[in-house]
Amino acid sequence: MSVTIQIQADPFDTARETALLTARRADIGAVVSFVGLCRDEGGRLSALELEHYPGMAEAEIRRIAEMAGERWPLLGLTVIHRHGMIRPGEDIVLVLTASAHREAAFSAASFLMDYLKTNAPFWKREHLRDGTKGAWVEAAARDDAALERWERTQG
Amino acid sequence: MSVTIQIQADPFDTARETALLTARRADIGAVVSFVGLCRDEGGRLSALELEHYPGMAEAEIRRIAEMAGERWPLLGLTVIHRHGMIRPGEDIVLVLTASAHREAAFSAASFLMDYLKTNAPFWKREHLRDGTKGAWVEAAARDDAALERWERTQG
Amino acid sequence: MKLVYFAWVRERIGRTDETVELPEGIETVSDLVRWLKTRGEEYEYAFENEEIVRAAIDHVHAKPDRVIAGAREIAFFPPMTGG
Amino acid sequence: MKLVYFAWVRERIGRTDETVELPEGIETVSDLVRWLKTRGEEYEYAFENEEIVRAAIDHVHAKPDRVIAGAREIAFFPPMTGG
Repeated sequence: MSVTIQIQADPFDTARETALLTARRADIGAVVSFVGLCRDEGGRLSALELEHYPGMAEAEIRRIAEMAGERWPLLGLTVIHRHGMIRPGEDIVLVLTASAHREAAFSAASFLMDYLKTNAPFWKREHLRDGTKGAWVEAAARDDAALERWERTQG
Repeated sequence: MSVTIQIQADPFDTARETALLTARRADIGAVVSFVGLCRDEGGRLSALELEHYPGMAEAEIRRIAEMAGERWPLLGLTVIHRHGMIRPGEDIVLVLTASAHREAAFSAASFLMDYLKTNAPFWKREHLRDGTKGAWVEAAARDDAALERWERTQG
Repeated sequence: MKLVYFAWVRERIGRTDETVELPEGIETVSDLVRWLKTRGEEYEYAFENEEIVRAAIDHVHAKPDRVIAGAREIAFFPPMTGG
Repeated sequence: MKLVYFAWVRERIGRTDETVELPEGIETVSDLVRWLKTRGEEYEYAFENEEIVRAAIDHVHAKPDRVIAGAREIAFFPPMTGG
């Protein structure tokens, strides 16, 4: 399984990453991508600021990717997570999974996002339209709940 | 919910379709894409030929899309399905779902693919490396089984 | 009534479509299949496992017990393998 | 031992990192938190709900009962909100 993990301030190019993942091979039958974007929350936000823990962010995402690779027959996997100031409509995170069949690609992408949300050391802070700094985004209980289904099941 | 459905022989451009789906809005927090590709089955295949039922293909995919739209809070949805001769490594089908949150986007994309597989009037035939026509691809029992979880559950 | 065929159902019957006059007493999809099988061995071959072949009436999937009165186009085809 | 802080834990403590000499008897992550809270009200504020603040030892998540002997860098931060 080819694994690409990048933590960066710059935007990413999903089409380019997909092409890199699938280039020169004909055993991939399914590619699932997840892109998480910055919402403006009904016009309230001017940006989200993403703080991260350099070093641990990459290490933790690598551990999550390895868990996914052990659990599903993946042929490739890409995770790119941005940090810094991100405006509404911009991409924050990309997860790409490639497999022979769709079930593995879907499950692994969903698993990766659930673990990224709760385990990867990133923190979002709101910046408001009126120019002031808003609050740190609070962790959602449903994100913890989302992990449970992976801990209960094997597939 | 904006719905785009296309049945075409030509290749599609996932990046372009994604840009169309998300353009000029800041309420989308999650975009999931599924791309199904033609595999060469270990070098055995030179192509898959996709036959379809014009008219019904679009109508049936529209019905499936409406079911997804009733079930999840989607902000947009795109389905493009190719027909004709498709070579290994080429894209066959694209499903894109956009929502405020990831759960709806993931579930709807997976649901759409499960229903497309079993309900959209397309049939695949193998073309072999040695130049001969191969068999019609047989429907997989697991594809029928995949539908059951959507019939059992509501979310 | 127009009948259309796809994939190996089309190949076995040897045509993509045809227009037929139905005799009295053909009320459901399965009545139609039973009648088609009397029309030659190509039809017998296509419908040799009746429960495998699917039908659609005017672009909507139809079970064997569906009444065909009023249908403009009935399609027969194998289980779908798109996606 | 190097300590690093993130997000509102960093803001409450008022620094991104520091190097500390631990007194005898500080064996686990929760021992360390208890000791930090004696160092000033900024630490008391940061750890006012101890069970909310997460820790990592050398880039690996660590529960409160994890032994810290041998650690080079211990991080404290709120529940994560990436993705």
